[in-house]
Amino acid sequence: MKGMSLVLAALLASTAGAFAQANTDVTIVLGEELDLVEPCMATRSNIGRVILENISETLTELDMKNGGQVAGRLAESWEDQGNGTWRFKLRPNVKFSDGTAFDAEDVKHSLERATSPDISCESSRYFGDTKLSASVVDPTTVDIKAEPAQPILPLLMSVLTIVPAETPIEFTRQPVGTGPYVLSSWTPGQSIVLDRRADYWGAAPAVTKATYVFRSDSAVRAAMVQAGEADLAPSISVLDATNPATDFSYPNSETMYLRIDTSVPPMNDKRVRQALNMAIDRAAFIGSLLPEGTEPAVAIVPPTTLGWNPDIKVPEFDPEGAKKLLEEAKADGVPVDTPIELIGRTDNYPNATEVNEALQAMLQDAGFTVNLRMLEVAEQEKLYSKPYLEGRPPQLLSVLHDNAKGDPVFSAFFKYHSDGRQSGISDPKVDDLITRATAATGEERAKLWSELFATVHDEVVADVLLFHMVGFARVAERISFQPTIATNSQLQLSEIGFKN
Amino acid sequence: MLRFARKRMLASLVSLVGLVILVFFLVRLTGDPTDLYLPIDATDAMREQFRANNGLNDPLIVQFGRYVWDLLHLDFGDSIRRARPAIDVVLEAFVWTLQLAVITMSLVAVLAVVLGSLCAFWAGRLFDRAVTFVSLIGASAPDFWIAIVAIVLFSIHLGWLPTSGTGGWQFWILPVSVLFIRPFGLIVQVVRGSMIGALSSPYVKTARAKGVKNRPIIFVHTLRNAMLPVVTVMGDQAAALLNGAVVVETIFGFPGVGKLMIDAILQRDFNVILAAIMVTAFAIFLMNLLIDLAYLLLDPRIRA
Amino acid sequence: MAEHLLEVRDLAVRFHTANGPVDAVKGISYHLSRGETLAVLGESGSGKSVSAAAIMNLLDMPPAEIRSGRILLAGRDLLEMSAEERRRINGKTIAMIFQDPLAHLNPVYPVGWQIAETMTAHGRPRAEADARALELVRRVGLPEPEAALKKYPHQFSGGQRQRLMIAMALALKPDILIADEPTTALDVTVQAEILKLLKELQAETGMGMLLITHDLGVVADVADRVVVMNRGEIVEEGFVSEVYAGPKHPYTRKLLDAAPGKGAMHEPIAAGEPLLKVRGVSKLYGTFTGLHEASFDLMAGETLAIVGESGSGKSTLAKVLMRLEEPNGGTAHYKGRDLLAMSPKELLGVRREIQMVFQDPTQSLNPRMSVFDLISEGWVIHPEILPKAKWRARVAELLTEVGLSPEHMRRYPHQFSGGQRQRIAIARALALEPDLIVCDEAVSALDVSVQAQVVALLDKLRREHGIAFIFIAHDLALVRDFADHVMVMKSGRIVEIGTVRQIFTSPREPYTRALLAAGLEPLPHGEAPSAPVLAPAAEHQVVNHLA
Amino acid sequence: MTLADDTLAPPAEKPAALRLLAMLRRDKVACLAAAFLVLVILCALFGPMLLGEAATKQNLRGRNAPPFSLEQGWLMVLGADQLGRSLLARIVVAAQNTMLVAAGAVFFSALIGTVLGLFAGYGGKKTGEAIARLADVIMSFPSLLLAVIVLYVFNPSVANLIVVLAITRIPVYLRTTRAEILEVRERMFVQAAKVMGASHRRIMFRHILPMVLPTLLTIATLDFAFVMLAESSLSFLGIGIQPPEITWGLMVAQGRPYLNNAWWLAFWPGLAIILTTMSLNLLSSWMRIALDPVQRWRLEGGAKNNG
Repeated sequence: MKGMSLVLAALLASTAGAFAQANTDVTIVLGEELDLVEPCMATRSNIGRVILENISETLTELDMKNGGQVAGRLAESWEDQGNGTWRFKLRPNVKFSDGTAFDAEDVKHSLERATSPDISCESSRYFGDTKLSASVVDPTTVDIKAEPAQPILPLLMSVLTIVPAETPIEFTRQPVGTGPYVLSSWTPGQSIVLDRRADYWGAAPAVTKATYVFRSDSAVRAAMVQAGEADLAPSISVLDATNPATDFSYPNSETMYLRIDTSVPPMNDKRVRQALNMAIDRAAFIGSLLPEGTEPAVAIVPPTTLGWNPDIKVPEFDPEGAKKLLEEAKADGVPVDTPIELIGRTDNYPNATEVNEALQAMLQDAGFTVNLRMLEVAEQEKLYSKPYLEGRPPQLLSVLHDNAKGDPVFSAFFKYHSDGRQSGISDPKVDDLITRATAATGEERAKLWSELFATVHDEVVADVLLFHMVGFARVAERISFQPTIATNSQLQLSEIGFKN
Repeated sequence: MLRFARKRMLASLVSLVGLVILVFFLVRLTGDPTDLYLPIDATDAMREQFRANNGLNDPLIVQFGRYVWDLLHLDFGDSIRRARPAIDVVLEAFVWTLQLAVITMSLVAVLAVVLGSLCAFWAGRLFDRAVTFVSLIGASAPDFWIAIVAIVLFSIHLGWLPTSGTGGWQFWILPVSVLFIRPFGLIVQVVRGSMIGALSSPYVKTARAKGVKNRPIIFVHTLRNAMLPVVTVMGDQAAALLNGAVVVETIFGFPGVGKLMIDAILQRDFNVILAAIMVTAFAIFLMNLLIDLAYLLLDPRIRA
Repeated sequence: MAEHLLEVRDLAVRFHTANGPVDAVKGISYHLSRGETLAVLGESGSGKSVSAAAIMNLLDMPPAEIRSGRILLAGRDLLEMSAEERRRINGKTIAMIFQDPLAHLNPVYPVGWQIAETMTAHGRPRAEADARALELVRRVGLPEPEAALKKYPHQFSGGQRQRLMIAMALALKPDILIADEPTTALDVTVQAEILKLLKELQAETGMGMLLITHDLGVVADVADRVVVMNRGEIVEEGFVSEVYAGPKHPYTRKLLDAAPGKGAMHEPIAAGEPLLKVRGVSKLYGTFTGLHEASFDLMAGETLAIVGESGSGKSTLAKVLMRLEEPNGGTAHYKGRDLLAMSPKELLGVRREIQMVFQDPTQSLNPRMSVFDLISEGWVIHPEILPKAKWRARVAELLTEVGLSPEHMRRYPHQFSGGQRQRIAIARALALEPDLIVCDEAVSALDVSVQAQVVALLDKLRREHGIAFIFIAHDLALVRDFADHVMVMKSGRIVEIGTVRQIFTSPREPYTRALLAAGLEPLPHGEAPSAPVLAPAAEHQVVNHLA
Repeated sequence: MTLADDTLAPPAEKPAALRLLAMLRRDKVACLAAAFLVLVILCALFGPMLLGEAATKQNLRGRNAPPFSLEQGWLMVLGADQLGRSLLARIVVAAQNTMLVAAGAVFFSALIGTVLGLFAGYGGKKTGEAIARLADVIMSFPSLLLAVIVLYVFNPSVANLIVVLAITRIPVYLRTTRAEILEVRERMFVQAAKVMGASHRRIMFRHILPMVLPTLLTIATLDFAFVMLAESSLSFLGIGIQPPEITWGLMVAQGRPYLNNAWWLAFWPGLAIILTTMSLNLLSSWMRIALDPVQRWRLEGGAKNNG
């Protein structure tokens, strides 16, 4: 038996060389395959992780290492011209991977392409109802005008990927960008290979070649790094993060909360919503079902976001208090005994089912009647967004919200404005705050957002905010890579170094 | 024989048409791809635009008419997700599934037939009991469970095999082994049962009276007679594999049609679902035809 | 050592069954010499085939167990040899042919290959084996031998298949040929040819032949010596002529007495209005004529025997009359109404008046119904016959009438012997109080002595209840004691129809004469019988109806 | 004449059920299998009543407690799951849903498949062809798609899961029944019934169906195992039954990510599935022999092996 296994091992070892690689090549294993390599879809995390800032660059980028400041990338500087127009000075001597030079025309075309009704580009979602138009001033200067005026236009430019002016307005399978890497092969379902460019405008990154492979099972991804088949698994389940030497946690910009539809009794009663908040022992989750590093949330956006309000307190765990509130409400005729549906999403995050089961148990301990339903993504989506179904029972949607963009504008309207698609409240003060904050700039903007968060959390009690989530990355010992809050949506190969 | 094949193909075509109609309307009951395709904070205008671009605003019957019209021009539509012809996406994946199915079923066929026949010959003896026991355990364990344990054991602890993915022959060992277990367990039992029956046939007596050795009695005289039910079951199992070994493909990162199908279903990528179903259904019909031809080949009495 | 080719000494075999051990063979001894034909004669269950199976190492052990004895082949005990040694003997020194050659030939291989295999299994080169196979096929008298080699068993007729079996067995010129019921299930004329072939081949090769049969006629025709077996024991042995002339054991005597064709012939009852009037009934299967323009009359209370070989259309006629198959033309007026033109509803009423007893009771009785359920089923369908309260009593009565006991009603068919099962089938038919019973080869599958009992029962029922019978058989002798009229059929046509006396004493048609001639006499030629035998008789079983 | 007619009439047999029991006692393996199945059935019947409370009692601080320790009481002898619930209690309670899904799916697929098969086999050629085509369509309709459709349009409940699994298994019964009936309907006793004037319905249900039932029973037992595994796979893919309902399949799927650090989460329910399916398989192959008079001797004791 032993002899046989030796022979087998030798046989396999002889072929194992095939997947050992040159020192500066890396293999990255991702959970979700790319269905497209289209630059204007790079805001979708599965695509962005591969191509954003690796193949396609943007005018600006969020610098997470420095507290989430907007920094220039293809733009060297920008200024507000007033009247909603911003002028961007572009970086000179930048070449696309097809050899053509980068200039203002490319920016104009990229913007038009991304907002064209002829293709469904996702990045345009960040522009909302704002109409953007670009005009070329000179080859290195471009004016971008927003109607209505958009105070955070430079931040918005961090989602606009720049493609050559020749790119047709249809989804491309051969993305051309100004980034340090070029797509050299794409075998759908199996792998994508990026090669380092020689004529990149910036400093050459250490990684010469990156191969992306896709495994939907977290255990397999973790195993691949452990077995040396891959160097980096940017996202593994906490359950597989068993080796402190290779597994790093990072805040992944997702916030877990229970969305309440406040128009349905008994949820229309603030005491009931407060009771919901008090019934949950947030601390009990951390380090058990959810990994260490998970933070109790008081806002729907992560702490690195503009206007984060440190004064808001996490609701106290107080099941007795919750019971008392419920009794009070009951005495006032609020139908607190109505069964509430807690609606979770299968595989939303590791342990999603267990977390929801635990939430259910805690709510029930505080005197609520809660039925748990775990739904598939599309089914939950149907309940999550307006128009809500007629005659719905009181529902708590257990969902994640992701905002890595550093400004609450990408969340506030949708989640809290009366007209927001996923909003469960309708409050004139909140609506007013959102409108004003969206139009404001600088200190004023931050102040307004802070006020909004406090109002939503303490006055309105709009929802049950739970946790800022963390993700885990498994990093092979031979490379150095520090995952950040941005890792979920982009993974710059230039940030990967080698230890020897 | 040709007439038989033609008749069968015609009947299969009817089934195929029925299948397409059924699937076309049923999948549209499961929701709108717009909600899944567009981000959750997409504006209503974007949603409207997307629907219009993909013809989702038309009445169902119009959409169906358009689909059928395109189909008649061999256009299976584009994948919403992948922005390329659905049939290309499906065929790429199908090649992998086909390889996986063919390799697995060939191994199953050979091993199950040999071991099952020997079990029947030695019915009740230790060999029979051991093979039955092992094949039963294998066939009763959830396959994803076996798959993960196999990866942990062979790839991580022993380091013999790659965990997953595609490439040289060693990449095939784990997925094929995991896929192999269940059909093998079943078919071994079918072969065994059928062979036990056939071994008590009068013609076996004749062969023994002629002085034929045991091996040809089992593998020449009896086996061919016992193969009819076995071929039927094998066909069913192969059909299941062709429909996509979802679990194995998911875990081992095999870009097969099962994984594609589940992704397409979850994303409501209707054209991919339809194309995948048509391709696999066609393959299954073709295989059923081959099975019927195998009957003819195996048993001259049916040829009349 | 006495120079017997083969000697069985004190052989005892036990089978372990669901109901405890059964001693199939209880210490029997016999021997066979070169050039000799020894017949082992016995009815089903007598254990006659067990010793042959032991010789060929064909017993499944378990459930079989050889308790004692020796089987000496040229002095060496087969039972002490290794399996491999015995394999080398099988086919080469001792060969065997079986009853029902269709089942005993492998259906999926060409017969040429199967014949050659006898030789290749014993190390002969392929080419030589093929050449010899051709020679053998020619020798056993198959038409177009070259083409025949490439054909499959199902493409031959029953007689041809038995010839193929013989060719296969004789490929290596064995010293001993064991023939287990070699002609059972074959038509009389074919049987005669096969036996003739075996005799010729024996003369050519000088082999010893062990013939296992239940058929007195076959024994009389081919065997030199006979051992008579009953319940696992040899009750009598000796030269055929001696045993037949002076049976010593009571069992042998009963066996010989049971042979049909010895009683008085019926005289038809005076004519009246016929119960059934059949005119011009035809049935086509595609282009094949199953039945051509059959016409005859049947009087109430009369027995009409329809006799013919396989494919003669006799069963087709029965099926058409029972409306199990739709005819292509003709009328059949039963009590003045045309059976063949009735609506399903009218038919339901007539169904109870015309009943049928099938050839094989094993198959015609639903194995999952108890005897009570089987017999009372007719009353479920025709509730007007008997109120439910009286069913139990009536079933008991019917069982008694057919010679079974009332407590049998709770049992299931497989717990009965073949004869008993046929009695149940008859009771089932009687339950509906029919005026006409069609018996399709109803006794062909039964042992001789049982045949006689069942025929006697039917005759009694006819006398007591005035039931008319259509009695289909391929066996002329059987019909002789029972029928009023006889109708001879061949290839779907009626050859001859007449009273039983006229057919047996002065047959007009050559085919009728041929049939009578082909029947084997149960007694050796030229010997004086102990019981009066007036007419040639033939009897054998047909298990498979090959129409 | 008292000749050979009665020679082979066997002695009256013991009642069938008793005889089966006696044979079962003799076959140790089959006996064990039967005993285990009885245990599972008892769990399914009374489990939720007795241990329903214990199965849902969470204890986040005692999560993933290892097995074989009696410190936390006998309920924790198999360890605790990811929410600190007793695995033993959960397995016992989950037996009900597991059996319900499997039995329900098998029962309905067998029922519908058999009835369709009866019509296909006994009815006219056209009906037969049409039903065969239907079977083709069902066979090439991916069960996953069906699962998503049903579970989306309705809810992922036990009842709907039964519907999904039942539909996907219909063709097995349909095809088997049809093939068997094509053979059985030519049997002599069917003709005998026709001659007596039996209606089609009577022939179909009184004469033909009982002949096909043993085969169908065997398939059903095997399918039972298949359905349990299919249910588990659906859970693995996230489209099976959803908590707070529990089945063994769901438990295995949920415990799978813990294989590395808490193997018992997936192991015990997996073992329950394996043991149940194995018991069913063993019992079904035993039954196939026990019910077949030709093979039955293999189970009757006493025979020595003479090789």
